[in-house]
Amino acid sequence: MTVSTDAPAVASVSTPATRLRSLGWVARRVGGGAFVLWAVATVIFFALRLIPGDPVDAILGGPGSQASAEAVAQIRADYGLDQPLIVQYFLAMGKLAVADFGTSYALKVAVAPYVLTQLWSTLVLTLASLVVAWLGALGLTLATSGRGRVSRAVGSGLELLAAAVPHFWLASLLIILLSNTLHWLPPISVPGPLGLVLPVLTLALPLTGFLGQVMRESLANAYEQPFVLSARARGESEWGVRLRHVLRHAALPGISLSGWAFGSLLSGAVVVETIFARPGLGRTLLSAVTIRDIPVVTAVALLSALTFIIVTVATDVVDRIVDPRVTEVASR
Amino acid sequence: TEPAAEPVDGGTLVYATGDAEPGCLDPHVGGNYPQGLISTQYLESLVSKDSDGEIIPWLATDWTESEDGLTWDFTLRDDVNFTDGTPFDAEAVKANIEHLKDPDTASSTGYLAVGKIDGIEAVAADQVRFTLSAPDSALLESFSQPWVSIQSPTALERDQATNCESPVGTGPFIVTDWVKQQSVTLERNEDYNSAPADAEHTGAARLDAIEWRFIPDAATRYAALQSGDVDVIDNAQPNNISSAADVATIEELDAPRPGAANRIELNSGKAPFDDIRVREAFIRSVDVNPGIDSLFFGTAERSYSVLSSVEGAGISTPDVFTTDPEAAKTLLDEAGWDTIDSDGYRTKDGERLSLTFPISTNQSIPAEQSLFEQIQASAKDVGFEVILQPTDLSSWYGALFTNEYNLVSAPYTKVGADVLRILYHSDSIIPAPSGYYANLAQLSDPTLDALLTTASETSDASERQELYAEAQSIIVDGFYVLPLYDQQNHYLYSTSVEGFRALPPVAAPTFYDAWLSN
Amino acid sequence: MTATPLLRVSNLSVHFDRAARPAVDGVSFEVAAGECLAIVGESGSGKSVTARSLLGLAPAGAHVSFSELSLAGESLPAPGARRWRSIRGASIGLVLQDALVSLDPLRPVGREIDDVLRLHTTLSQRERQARVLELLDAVGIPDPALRARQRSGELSGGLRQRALIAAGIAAGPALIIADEPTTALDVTVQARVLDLLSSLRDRGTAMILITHDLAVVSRVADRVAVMSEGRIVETGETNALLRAPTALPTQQLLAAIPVDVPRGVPLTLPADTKPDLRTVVEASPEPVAVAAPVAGTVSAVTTSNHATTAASADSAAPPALELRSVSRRYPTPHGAPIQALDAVSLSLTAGTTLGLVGQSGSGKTTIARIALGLETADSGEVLLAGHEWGSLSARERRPLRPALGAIYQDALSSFDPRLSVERILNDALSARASDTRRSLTTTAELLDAVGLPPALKNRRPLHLSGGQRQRVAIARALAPGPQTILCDEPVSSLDVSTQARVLNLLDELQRHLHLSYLFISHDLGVIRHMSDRVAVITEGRIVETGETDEIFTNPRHPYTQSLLSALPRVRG
Amino acid sequence: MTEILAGRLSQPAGRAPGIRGRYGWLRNTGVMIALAVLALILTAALAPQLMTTADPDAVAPAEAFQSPSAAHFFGTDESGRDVYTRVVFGAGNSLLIGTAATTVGLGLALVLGLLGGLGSRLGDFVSTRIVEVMFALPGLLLALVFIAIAGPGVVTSTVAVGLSTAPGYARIIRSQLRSVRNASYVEAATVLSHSRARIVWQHILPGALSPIFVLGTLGVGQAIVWASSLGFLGLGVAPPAAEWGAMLSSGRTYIDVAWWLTVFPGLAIVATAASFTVLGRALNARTRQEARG
Ligand SMILES: Nc1ncnc2c1ncn2[C@@H]1O[C@H](COP(=O)(O)OP(=O)(O)OP(=O)(O)O)[C@@H](O)[C@H]1O
Ligand SMILES: Nc1ncnc2c1ncn2[C@@H]1O[C@H](COP(=O)(O)OP(=O)(O)OP(=O)(O)O)[C@@H](O)[C@H]1O
Ligand SMILES: [Mg+2]
Ligand SMILES: [Mg+2]
Ligand code: NI
Repeated sequence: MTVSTDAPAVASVSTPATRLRSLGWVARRVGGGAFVLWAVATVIFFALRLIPGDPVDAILGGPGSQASAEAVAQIRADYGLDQPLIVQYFLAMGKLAVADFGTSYALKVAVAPYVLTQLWSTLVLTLASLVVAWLGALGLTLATSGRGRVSRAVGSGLELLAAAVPHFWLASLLIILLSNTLHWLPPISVPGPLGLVLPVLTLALPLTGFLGQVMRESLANAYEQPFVLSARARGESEWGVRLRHVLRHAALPGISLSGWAFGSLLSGAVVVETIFARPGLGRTLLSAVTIRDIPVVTAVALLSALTFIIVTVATDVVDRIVDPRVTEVASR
Repeated sequence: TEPAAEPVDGGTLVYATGDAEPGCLDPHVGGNYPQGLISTQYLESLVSKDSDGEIIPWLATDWTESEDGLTWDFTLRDDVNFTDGTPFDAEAVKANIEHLKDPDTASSTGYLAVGKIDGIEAVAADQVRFTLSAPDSALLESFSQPWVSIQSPTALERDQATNCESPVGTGPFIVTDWVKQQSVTLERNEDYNSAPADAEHTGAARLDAIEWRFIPDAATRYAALQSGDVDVIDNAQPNNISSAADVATIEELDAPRPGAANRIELNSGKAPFDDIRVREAFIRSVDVNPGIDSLFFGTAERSYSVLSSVEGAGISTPDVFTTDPEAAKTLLDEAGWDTIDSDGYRTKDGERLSLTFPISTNQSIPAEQSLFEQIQASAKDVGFEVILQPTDLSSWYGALFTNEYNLVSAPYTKVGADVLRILYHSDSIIPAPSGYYANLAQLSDPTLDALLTTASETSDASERQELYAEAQSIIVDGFYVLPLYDQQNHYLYSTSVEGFRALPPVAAPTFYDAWLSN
Repeated sequence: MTATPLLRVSNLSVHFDRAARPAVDGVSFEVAAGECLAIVGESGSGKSVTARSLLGLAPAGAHVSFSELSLAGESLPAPGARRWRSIRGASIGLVLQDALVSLDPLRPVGREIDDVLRLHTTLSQRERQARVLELLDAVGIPDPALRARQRSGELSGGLRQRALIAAGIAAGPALIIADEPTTALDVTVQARVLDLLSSLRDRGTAMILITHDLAVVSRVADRVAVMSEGRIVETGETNALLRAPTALPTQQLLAAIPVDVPRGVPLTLPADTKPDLRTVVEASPEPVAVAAPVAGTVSAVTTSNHATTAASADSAAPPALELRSVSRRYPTPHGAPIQALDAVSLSLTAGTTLGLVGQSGSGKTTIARIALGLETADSGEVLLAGHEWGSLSARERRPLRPALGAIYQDALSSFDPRLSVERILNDALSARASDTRRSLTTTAELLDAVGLPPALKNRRPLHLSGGQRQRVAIARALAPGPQTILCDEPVSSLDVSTQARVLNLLDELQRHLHLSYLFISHDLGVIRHMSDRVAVITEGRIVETGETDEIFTNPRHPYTQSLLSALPRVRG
Repeated sequence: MTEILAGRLSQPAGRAPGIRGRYGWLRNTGVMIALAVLALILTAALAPQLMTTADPDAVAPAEAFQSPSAAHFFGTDESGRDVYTRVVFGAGNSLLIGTAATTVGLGLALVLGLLGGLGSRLGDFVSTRIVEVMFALPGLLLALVFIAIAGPGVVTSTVAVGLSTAPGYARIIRSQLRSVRNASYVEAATVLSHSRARIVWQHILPGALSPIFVLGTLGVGQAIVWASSLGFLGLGVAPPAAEWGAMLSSGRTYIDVAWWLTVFPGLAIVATAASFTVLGRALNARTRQEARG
């Protein structure tokens, strides 16, 4: 078996070539992101026109309104809803291209600032959940990954259950336990960090289960790698092995999955925001879809797509920092 | 509640509503119940109702109707200012009615209420005259509704988005902040002096402020009341009300909404309910009483009337709605639905006796949905296949507009028995331009039409009463509706809240008299 | 050696939970300071398990027992004891067998070495940093400052191995255990690593060197212990033992080394099951071309119209495979493309073996891939039996493919893991048959031809030993009845005795089936043993071609000379 | 969430601890329990009559909200229906939604994955973009919009859940195909003069698609949990059909008066999802074990 040369291996120093490469990478990501946004906007535009229900209802105070004929005609003209679909499409895309999201049908306010404030609230929720889920998974795996069979079984059992619990049920159980019975936490989102605890727990626990499962597996794999033996042969302590070597390897798949996990958190946010009466994109989306408030749905879809893209890029970057091998593979 | 002690001023009350968050705080725009609930805190109407259902003065002190019923003169209070300083006067009233009628406002409820008003004239600063296209016996009731409340004309001049955010009225509270999806902050109007005649005190409200929170999930709402994070909740669920009965610190206020009772409409516009025998068979086949008892934990009373129990004109006819599955089967046999397929459903000419029942998950509470499931089960015993379709609000309306339903339950809140005209006059089958129509039973009966029109133009109370009684008997005897119970409107509130009541016209809460004891 | 023993091991046994026999069975030995004890033995004889037991790091599921285990007179702690931490790395340094994966790929190598210093010295961070660079320099790593910051993935195997050694010696342990420290390396790199180890020993460090390569042993070890099936079967001074081995396993080990065993002479093996080709050939429906033996004793049974001999290869007949001035570059993300092949010309005479030797990355595999039509040359021509081949389209190539077989370096990954041996061979048999020759037409015949028992046909490749896998690979290559087989490092992943068996098999098959081989290896001994002619390649260029003996006795190109001088030989 | 676990399929395998021999993977307490649970659930789904004699839809308002007893193991619900019977009958619906949704997701993913993994550069480009876009749309939004278009119901929520899981599967299938496509054994088959079609059919597809079964197993549990969330938002199956998600969300209303309405369907969901996960992971470990040799 032969694998080696003494030929100098490529140094990981920043040369003009590597910098150019990262620029190219950035450009590709930006281009790809723009494409995805355009596609999302297009899909949403046409999908929402397929939905039964007249957008005019949303504008006229919700479905079931008994507006006059003049009012209806007026609104159609005002919002360009009397134009052919394809014209509407290009008009809409033209506006979106310059980040003009229009006015909400139902709320009569400019969509962009409104949705942005909702985004902030959802970001706080989801990012906090991501962090908590991460810490929880790390803590659980590290604490139970030792030699004890029992603790390992308990750890993986907990993860398994956590990962299989529907959000809304978990929310009810948490409210009953932590709020109604123990009176520790408010059952609704109140200003300040206390109000964030239950929503974040609800969102984070199932994810903790998933990340934990993944990490436990990669942790077990990492333990079998020869470099662990080599670290032990150097006199490294058990915790030294765990923290200095194994942990990073265990975290890798978790990191690359974080982009996806974030996407699932956005979905979970719909349920959590509804239950805990938190403002946010999820609830906005749910009600906007219900009343066919097209500009809001479009904006939320685009915004969450954008966030998703950014988070994915961010996890890629973190991945590259933690694991330099990614760069090599990616550039091949 | 009995005020336990001297009322104290101050404090912020947290109110949690389960109704949808309004898109616009100005109830002229659109005009739905959630808007009515909140706008009662900062907007006022020309008249109100007392707990006996009598119209009482509010912003208007007096009114007269001309002999032909076509001209109405209102005398207005001359000492009231809007919270932006604009004086309340005849011009303000004129501006409001015009605002309602302006297509740009896109009003629907308020627009209907003032539909017969042709001309408005500011006769003097405190005198306004309305000229009607036809007599309207419901005019005063219409004016008592929050959707026809009076706003500052100066404020109405602003663009709609701004007015939606911060409408300006004469009410006891002022809208100061609105965090979307979260809450509206209402602060005390220090200069308030226009309490309705049935209020407990005069002058400014006792509370410093109200935080009006939107908590859509019923379980969370109740949990928040239990934990003390909120003081008052609306849309309390029957089981919560029942368990709250055992909680010393929580009290209940039951304030049924006016207008129509909750009922199931039988779409007579298409088969199989175009046959009165099938309609009767359906009504005979279901017994909703045990379900109402168990599902509503005794918080809802069975209604045998199309109208809400708060409507004096309502006629209760328990005899019409008796349950008799055997009679139902006979009726179906007579109507030709006499074969039974392998699934136990009746068929006629190879077609199954199938009923589509769209349910709006936004409007029907879980207990009601369960009740429909029970109806589905007992109708099945007779041979009806009831297909329940829970859908979101827009799709639900979609199903109605396209006539894809046989059964439907649609709440309708309006002050006064005139709601019958809206719900059962054949004119209401013609869809509004937006697609909406209120006559979901698709009841088309010239005799009924005539009765309802006459009633709406008759100002004599007892004569009107009789006309409405006759109209109701046509509706129930034709088996077009299955009344269930009053539109539920239960509030649960902490015992620390004193002096809280619902304002009679549409049973919206009012916190003008309320105060927090500690 | 008469020095007082530093390490004393007596009666060490290791038993695994499910294993039938102990992996290590009552092993005793001693090592003195400044002494190098080599432990040699076939793969699986228990060398690594012994080494790990000395550090209390026996694999999970191992039961270790001994009557004495002491270092400098003090007995070593029980497994799992905390005290191990101050011994591992500090008193005993272990350099693990798997250099390529024994460094954490996510951490800079400097940090890995620094760990040892951090754990076992009181140096400040600054001092440690300086020390790390010194150590890297000491093990002969150029540009230590840069290398210290790189991670193992960015280092070549040789560099990694040296970094690992640097970590092993960082805390100045009294004893170093090096487990196969050179197996993964090129001869030239191997030579440098061995020099490094020798110099350490010369400075007074005791050393246990584990290897299966006797040539390496003869170069550095003072004493040798030969292990077989978990037992030490023979111990002695290196020179004496290699010159006059007494135990059978030692003799076998020595005999299996191909170096200096002339072309055509089978490598001696104990009780080897040689394939009896006679029966195969007689049973086959078609006459088989059998080359006259170049040397040796295998008798030809039949001849066919195709028969030619390597010795008398008709110079008019076209070469089995010819490359004319073939070049290939690969683009790299780092800027300048790699010139993998630079105007390579080769000619493989039918019925002979052309050895292709060169260090890793020199382009050997690229040549094979181009010859196989898996890769297209940027320029140049490839001729197969005199026909144009390199420029054909994939479709045009298909009918010609059966004439060309291949054996790959990594046999395991060349098999579809889901298929049994039988299905693998059937799959190969169902390939479009060469119209000219095909002697082995059933799975049974193929297995027989490569000396595998028929019972093996139901196994999957994973459940075969390395040697068996390589035989299946050979059987598969034979199935379509090829004239030429490209062997890309067919034995480099095998231990010496298995290697010897496979080489003997290839040799016999060549003579019986009149095959031409392009034989790729980095192992000069193997090349010398197998090839009629040799081509030496470095950095994509063929620097020398010639008759094997000519090249080995009289290398002309400096690169060839350096290769040969680095080649370790068993002294004696 | 399946992707999380399944994503590891394409990674190099480590040693799967404690799994030896052909059926050795079965000999693991966790897997045994999971298999037992699934057997029970499968029985309930295929022959609910074996496990209960009552009618799941028979209402009896007078018997509403009875706590668990010998007559009603899991108590009765708001309409007096037997919760145990509904949980048993619900298995069929829930399992159907889970498997059908996973099938839909995998089917779509297969098309996209094959296009990306075996198709031309253009095909790969197109499928990668489609997958990216599907990924960028939050799953629930996709589901909501789809349900809004097609109207709620079993079929719709099944397809909606399937749709939102498809991009994850597609990515795995693509990378799996790509890695197998470049495997040396595929080159070895080329050298053996096999045709491209034969290589794809005999070597690439079976090698690359064997994880699909595992993916599916892992996915079913998650799809059930997912579908139940749609039920919570009022977009699930039509009543009176017993389905765990719908039972759970309607029972949530009565959580203060009848805990059993949520606990039992909830446990059923959790047990099923967890069992599928355990089984999927065991299968996964075995597949990887086999793939290694
Ligand atoms: N973790 C383990 N579990 C079970 N058996 C093992 C384990 N590690 C090693 N063995 C067995 O112990 C025996 C000795 O193995 P060892 O690794 O010491 O061989 P070696 O002489 O180092 O071989 P090589 O030259 O291939 O490295 C072998 O039969 C092997 O199968
Ligand atoms: N597909 C490829 N893309 C880029 N570079 C390649 C590719 N294949 C080979 N190379 C490069 O071409 C050169 C020759 O590689 P090749 O595999 O032929 O070497 P080799 O002599 O077979 O080495 P080894 O002994 O390690 O197998 C190396 O530098 C290698 O990195
Ligand atoms: Mg070894
Ligand atoms: Mg090679
Ligand atoms: Ni080698």
